[in-house]
Amino acid sequence: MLVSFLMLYQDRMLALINVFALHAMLLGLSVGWQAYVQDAPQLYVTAVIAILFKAVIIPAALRRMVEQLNIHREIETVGGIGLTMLAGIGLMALSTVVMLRVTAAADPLAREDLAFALSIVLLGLLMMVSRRNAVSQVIGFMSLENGLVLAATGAKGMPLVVEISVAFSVLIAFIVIGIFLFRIRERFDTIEIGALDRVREGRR
Amino acid sequence: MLSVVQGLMLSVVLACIAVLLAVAVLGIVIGRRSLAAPMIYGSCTTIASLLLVTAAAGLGADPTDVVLPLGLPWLGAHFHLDALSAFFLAVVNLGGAVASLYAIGYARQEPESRRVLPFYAAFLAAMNLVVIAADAFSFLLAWEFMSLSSWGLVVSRHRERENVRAGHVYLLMAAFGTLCLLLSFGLLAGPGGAYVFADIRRAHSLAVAPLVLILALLGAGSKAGLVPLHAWLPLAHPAAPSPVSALMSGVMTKVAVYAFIRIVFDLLGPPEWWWGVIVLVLAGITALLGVLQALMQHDLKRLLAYHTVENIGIIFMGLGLALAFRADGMAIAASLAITAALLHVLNHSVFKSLLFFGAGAVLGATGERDMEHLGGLIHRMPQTAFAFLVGAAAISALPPLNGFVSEWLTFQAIFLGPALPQWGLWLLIPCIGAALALAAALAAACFVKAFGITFLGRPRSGCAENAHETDRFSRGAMFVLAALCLLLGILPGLAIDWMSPVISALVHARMPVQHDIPWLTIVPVARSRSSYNGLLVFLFMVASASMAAMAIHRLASRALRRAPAWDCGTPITSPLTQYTAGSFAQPLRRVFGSVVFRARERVTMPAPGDAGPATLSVEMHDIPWEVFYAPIARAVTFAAERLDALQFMTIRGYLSLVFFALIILLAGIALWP
Amino acid sequence: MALIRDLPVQFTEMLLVLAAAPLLTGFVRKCRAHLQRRRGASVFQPYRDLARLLRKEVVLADSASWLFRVAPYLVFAATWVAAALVPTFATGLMFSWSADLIAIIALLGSARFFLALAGLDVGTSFGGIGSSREMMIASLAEPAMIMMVFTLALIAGSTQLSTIAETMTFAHVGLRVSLAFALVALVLVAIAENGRIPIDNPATHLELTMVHEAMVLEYSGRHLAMIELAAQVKLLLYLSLIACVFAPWGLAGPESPAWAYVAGVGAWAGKLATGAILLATFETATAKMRVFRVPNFLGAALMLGLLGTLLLFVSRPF
Amino acid sequence: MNMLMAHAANLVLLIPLFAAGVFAILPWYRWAARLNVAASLLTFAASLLLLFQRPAPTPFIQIDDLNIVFVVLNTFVALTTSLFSASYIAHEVEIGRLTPRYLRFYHAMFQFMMFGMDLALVANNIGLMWVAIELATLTTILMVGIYRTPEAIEAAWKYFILGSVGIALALFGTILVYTAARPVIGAGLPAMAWTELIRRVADFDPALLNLAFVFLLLGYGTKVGLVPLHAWLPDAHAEGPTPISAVLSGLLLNVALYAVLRFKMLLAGNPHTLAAGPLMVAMGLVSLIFAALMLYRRRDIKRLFAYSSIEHMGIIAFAFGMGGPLANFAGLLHMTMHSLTKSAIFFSVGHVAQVKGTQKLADMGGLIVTHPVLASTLVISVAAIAGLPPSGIFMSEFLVVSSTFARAPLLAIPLVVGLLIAIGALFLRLGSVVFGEPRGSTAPDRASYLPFLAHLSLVIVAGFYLPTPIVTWFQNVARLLG
Repeated sequence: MLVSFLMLYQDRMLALINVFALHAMLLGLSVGWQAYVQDAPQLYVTAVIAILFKAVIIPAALRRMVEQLNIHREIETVGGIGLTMLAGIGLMALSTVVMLRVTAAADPLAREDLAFALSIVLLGLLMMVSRRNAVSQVIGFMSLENGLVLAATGAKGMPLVVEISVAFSVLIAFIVIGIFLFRIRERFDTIEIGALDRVREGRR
Repeated sequence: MLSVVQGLMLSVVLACIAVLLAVAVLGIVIGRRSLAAPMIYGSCTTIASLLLVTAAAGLGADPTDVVLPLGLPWLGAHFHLDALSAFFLAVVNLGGAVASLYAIGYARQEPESRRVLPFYAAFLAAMNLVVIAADAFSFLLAWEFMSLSSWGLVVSRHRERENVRAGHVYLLMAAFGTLCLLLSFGLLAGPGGAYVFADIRRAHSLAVAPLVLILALLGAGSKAGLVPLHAWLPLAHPAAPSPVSALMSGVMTKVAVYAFIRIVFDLLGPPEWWWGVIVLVLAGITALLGVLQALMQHDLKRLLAYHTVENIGIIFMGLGLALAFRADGMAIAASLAITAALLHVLNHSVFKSLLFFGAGAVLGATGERDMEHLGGLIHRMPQTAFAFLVGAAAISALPPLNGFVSEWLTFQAIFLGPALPQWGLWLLIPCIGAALALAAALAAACFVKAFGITFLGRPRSGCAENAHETDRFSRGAMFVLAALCLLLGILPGLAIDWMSPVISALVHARMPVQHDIPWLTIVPVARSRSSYNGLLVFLFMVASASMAAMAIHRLASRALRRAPAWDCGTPITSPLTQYTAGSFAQPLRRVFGSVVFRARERVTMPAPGDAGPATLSVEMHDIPWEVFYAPIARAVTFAAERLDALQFMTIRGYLSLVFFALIILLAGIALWP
Repeated sequence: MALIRDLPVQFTEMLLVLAAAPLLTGFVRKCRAHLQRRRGASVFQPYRDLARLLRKEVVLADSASWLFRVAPYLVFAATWVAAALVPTFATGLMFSWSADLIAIIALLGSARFFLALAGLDVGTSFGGIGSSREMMIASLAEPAMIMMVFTLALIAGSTQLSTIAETMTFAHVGLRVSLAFALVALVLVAIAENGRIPIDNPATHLELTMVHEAMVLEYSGRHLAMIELAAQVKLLLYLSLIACVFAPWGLAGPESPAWAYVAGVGAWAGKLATGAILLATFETATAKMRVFRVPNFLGAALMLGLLGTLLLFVSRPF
Repeated sequence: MNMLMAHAANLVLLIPLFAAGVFAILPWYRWAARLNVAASLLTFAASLLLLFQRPAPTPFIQIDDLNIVFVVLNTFVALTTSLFSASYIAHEVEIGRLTPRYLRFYHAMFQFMMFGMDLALVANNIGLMWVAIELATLTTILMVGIYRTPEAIEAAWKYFILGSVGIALALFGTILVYTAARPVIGAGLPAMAWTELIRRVADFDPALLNLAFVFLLLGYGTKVGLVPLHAWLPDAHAEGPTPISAVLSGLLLNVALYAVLRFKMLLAGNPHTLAAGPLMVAMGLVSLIFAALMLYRRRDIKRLFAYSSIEHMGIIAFAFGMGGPLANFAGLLHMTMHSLTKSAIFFSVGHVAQVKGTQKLADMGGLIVTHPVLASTLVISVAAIAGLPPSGIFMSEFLVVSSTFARAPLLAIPLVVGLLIAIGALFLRLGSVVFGEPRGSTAPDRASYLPFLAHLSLVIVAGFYLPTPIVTWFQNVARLLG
């Protein structure tokens, strides 16, 4: 939760990646806890996947990439950091309000869980929107997806969680590959998405 | 026995339509062959004349119904042949038969023949379908199919850019009209979706009737060419091949009139008196603007197209009066008005087809549509000239031809106006009368110009110099129509009696029986009130003219000497010194143009001693276009420009769109009680 | 029985019209001459002109077509038939019900139509000027006329001239503003239609302001005679039209005895004479106006007609 | 035979999967195209079997009136598309835009995508459905990017990012639905099975359902291409190989729409939830008018028709949003007709682009002179898509407009306006392509007309004649949709 705020706050690429690793780690732990609480063994798998894949491999990959592309420089955000933070707080408020209104009936634990999840999702989205840089967007997306996994595990006894999380990991993998794809094609010296628009139709 | 035949009639009609569609397919298949055109047009002629006979016979018969398992699945396609349908079926196929006959000859000069053939047959079939369709779906299906096939004909000469543009405007207006009709049917049918006309009739008592009227007026009017919905008409009609222009102007607009009558008089319950006001005002404007625009044209076919607009105005005058009378329960007067309208429908389809054939013949002989390059054709194509003259006299409402009869009846209906109780109508109807009179007079002027500049005088260009008489099929078609003009002019009583079932079905009254009045006079209401006898007038004129001629040739000198034109002793031989279409119309442009077209004339004289020519430049504005169409076009382009920016956003931009959509919806959830 | 009596009456009427028309023109000219302190030609001069024209050969322009040669007869026939439909000295004539006032207007219209075409036929600029102006004038005059008809039809409840005349005579129409309007409108139209001053000058030639004469410029011999005669008949027609509508006294009815007809003829002659004198005075008093002031002139007529009808509507007893 | 019947559903899934595997392994590519066609044919046959006998719903698979419509349509269009792509891709290989390797990859992916879609359709489990849709998405993404040109990659990337965000939102919605269902049905698979959900929905927590629907609408709505979630659609259509554009427009959008419909039904089942209808109506109208306006400025022929797809999705969403037997019927009909027509259009457009060697509208012209057959088919199909008779779309639009106007006139007006604008734009562009002086190359086309002739004839016949069984079937579904 706070960690995702930290992510919003981060302005250096590597630091951002580290924070994301932390985030994923926390997620894995929470999932593990959930697994313990619901004593649902398959959730352990999810937890392990989360920790291994998101907390270790992908951050490593990203780091390598960042170094290769040497874009340690500042991450230019759209609005200033402060603005983004404000927006984030607003989103938090919104999500909690919605959740509290909605899940009046549900049990407190699930409710907390969902509220967290929703806000993380929103924050991730906000991050994707507010960052100009592809890597940071990817990270935003992954944090969003962390939120989803959190929600999924939060919902007691939800089947297919493993499958879904696996599927999602595939998605992530694709994204990373996609970024590598961009790197491979020297046409774009930077992977800023804005650069892609020059090849758009109407721009002839 | 008779009843059996009557029962069969609708089936015959449907069979004929099926055959027409088959012919259309055939046209696709054998379109490239040299024999294709005569074959297909020939078969169209025969089928159409068969339909014509059926319809003419079936006019008096009892209504018959057929339901085919087509169209909307749970309804099926309903077809219904009552007097009204039969009448318009007759009009459609009269035009269709003659046009096909004309086309047999015309096809030789048609370069894109295989693009015309399939659409032509399909077009005929569609128009026939429209008039017998008896449920909203099949009606609109046929209606839109009619537009589509005629669109195909308009763009058949697709190499000229303006043809394609004309086609585009036409198709848009057609779609607009269809959607309007669709909406009106939606209202008539109600949420339950009772699309069958019979059910709609039963339902009646609509709160939304005025809305339906407006929509029907928009829908049918956009096809018929009511101002300001006429914009496509002068573009599309000239663009099509001549027989098709004749069909579109002479017949398709009538199908639109049919749609209006069917919806407003038949499906829609009892009218209010002010409905008549709306229709009349539109009709008056249409008639006047149409004829004035026509006066300003130099393109023969476009001029004719604008005259179609004018005549549609006259027809709708009759309909509007009928509405008003009917609303006030004056059945007899209503019957008179609607008879006038229907008679004019018939007449206009006759002489307008004739005129378009003539224009087509001129076009074929000279390759010119612009009058300024024509002239003196009466010497080279005398028969065409004669036929065209008859048509011109008829459309200018000169007795004893048919155009006069229907306009005379319209006048009679107008003279009955004072009996109406509403003062609004008192003030309006005289103005309508004035508009009608003005339109008639201007039409005469316009056709003096059209005929005089095209056929009379000396040739203004080489192509007019060595023109040649057109082929015999075309001439045959034209003479048939010319004869009809005369017959309908001198024996209108028979026509009126023939169509009386339609009238009585629509307004539950009819004009007094005509055929037993001595000397075939027609008497709208009462003998003492007014009467007209085309036959006698005709005989009179023939008699006195020939008497005078004979007397003179007997008693006075018969000598005759050819000499160069005198022209006040200063003859200039160059044909360019003749009056042109533009100069002929100039006085009228001075009179009306300044108001109607915001026309401005600018004369620049060379300085004294300067040998340069003086120039006269005229600028005119097409007000309806500038007021109604241009702004819409501008608005759409503007919106498109603005929205186009969305094409070029970054992925982040799109994401933020998604994001905000989500936020908004969530907020909605949060605030939703 | 009726037929046996009506037929000769009708034919005498037609012949009478034909015979009287040149006389009327001659009379008008004579009056003008007197008013202008000239002696002027004899009243019978028009007859002599016609006779001379008829005797002369026709000189036909090379570019003239068959229409050019047929037109005069058509014009004459149309005008004559129209004249035959006007109750000059007796109402309820045999053919009077075969066409009403509108038909008469339309007949004159067709005469004009063919004349204008003939003007264009030879392909000279003068002919063009003539016909284009003629049509311009007509396109304004006809509606004015129709409006006048509208007024009458509202009062008399009919567009049938005989009926109108009878109503005017016997029914107590009384004086009405709208009637006055109609009268003025009719007079204006009559002046315009017959090409009299101030619209047009029948006595001029070689002048760009001419209208009617410009159209018939190329005509000669018998054709010209036909057209002249038609023009004279037209003048007569209008005068007697005005007379029978606004001064319907002395018209013989359908069943009236023979002496009534004689009286009717007498009355008719009287009316025509007065009409001619008035016309002559008016023409001498006014000057020819520019062609492009004609529309205002006729627009006034149209407005008057419309106003008359509207007034009628408003002043209607309910 | 019975066994065959019984396993028809599984066959529908297994055949594509197997075929995909085969293509993945097979070294020689010449046969790939034919095998592809054969596989699609088999799948279609299997789906036809489903018509006659429906297997009982299992926790994972279910066949009911609603999704069988989609399944049959899906497999049919897949069949024709595979036919089309056989000739199309072969041509691409000849001109060297693709290498044989990619060709194999293409066919494998094609079947794989089919598998995904079919699975999504027959899935009885919201989670499974989600996975399947994601699968289909990923494969299409790969296909869109297959040309490896910067534009293609960029389009694929855009599609990818937006698509995955959508997917993520959809997943969240799915989870929420499950959370709503769990207290009632109890943990475990049944709480994600459609059959169960529909039965018990009345007792779910409405507020939670609302929230879920918001997420689902946005998530799957991204796939449907509703404005403002449409951004990926035009590029993906324009830059991918034409068969894929056809499949995207013809099928993937339907699949996503199917998902939305399912959840709409779910919401309709619960009296206390907010009405899903108005939401869809609003989005439909926005999409319609927006897309119609966008049509005017297009310079790329495939983008043009991509936007027209958005427009029609708008109409369909509108129809379903209006609800009621007539409108729902119209919506279904419109969806079917649109899939057929639009894929037909893309078929002919594909050939046009190949013979002209470009997709720029400006560089084509006078097609009716150079390639009469292609031109006339193009005209016919555009007329059909514009809703001019005789075409099934005319019927559906007739029903939508008239029934709407009778119920809510104010809603019908923007609908009509949008339709008009769209017609204007389509024919403006069509005129510039088909008529006028010939521009661009006049190379003869070696196209196989079979696919789009089949589609067009179906569409046109449907314009004035619908066989009764189909009608009753659609009406059942319409009733199902409420």
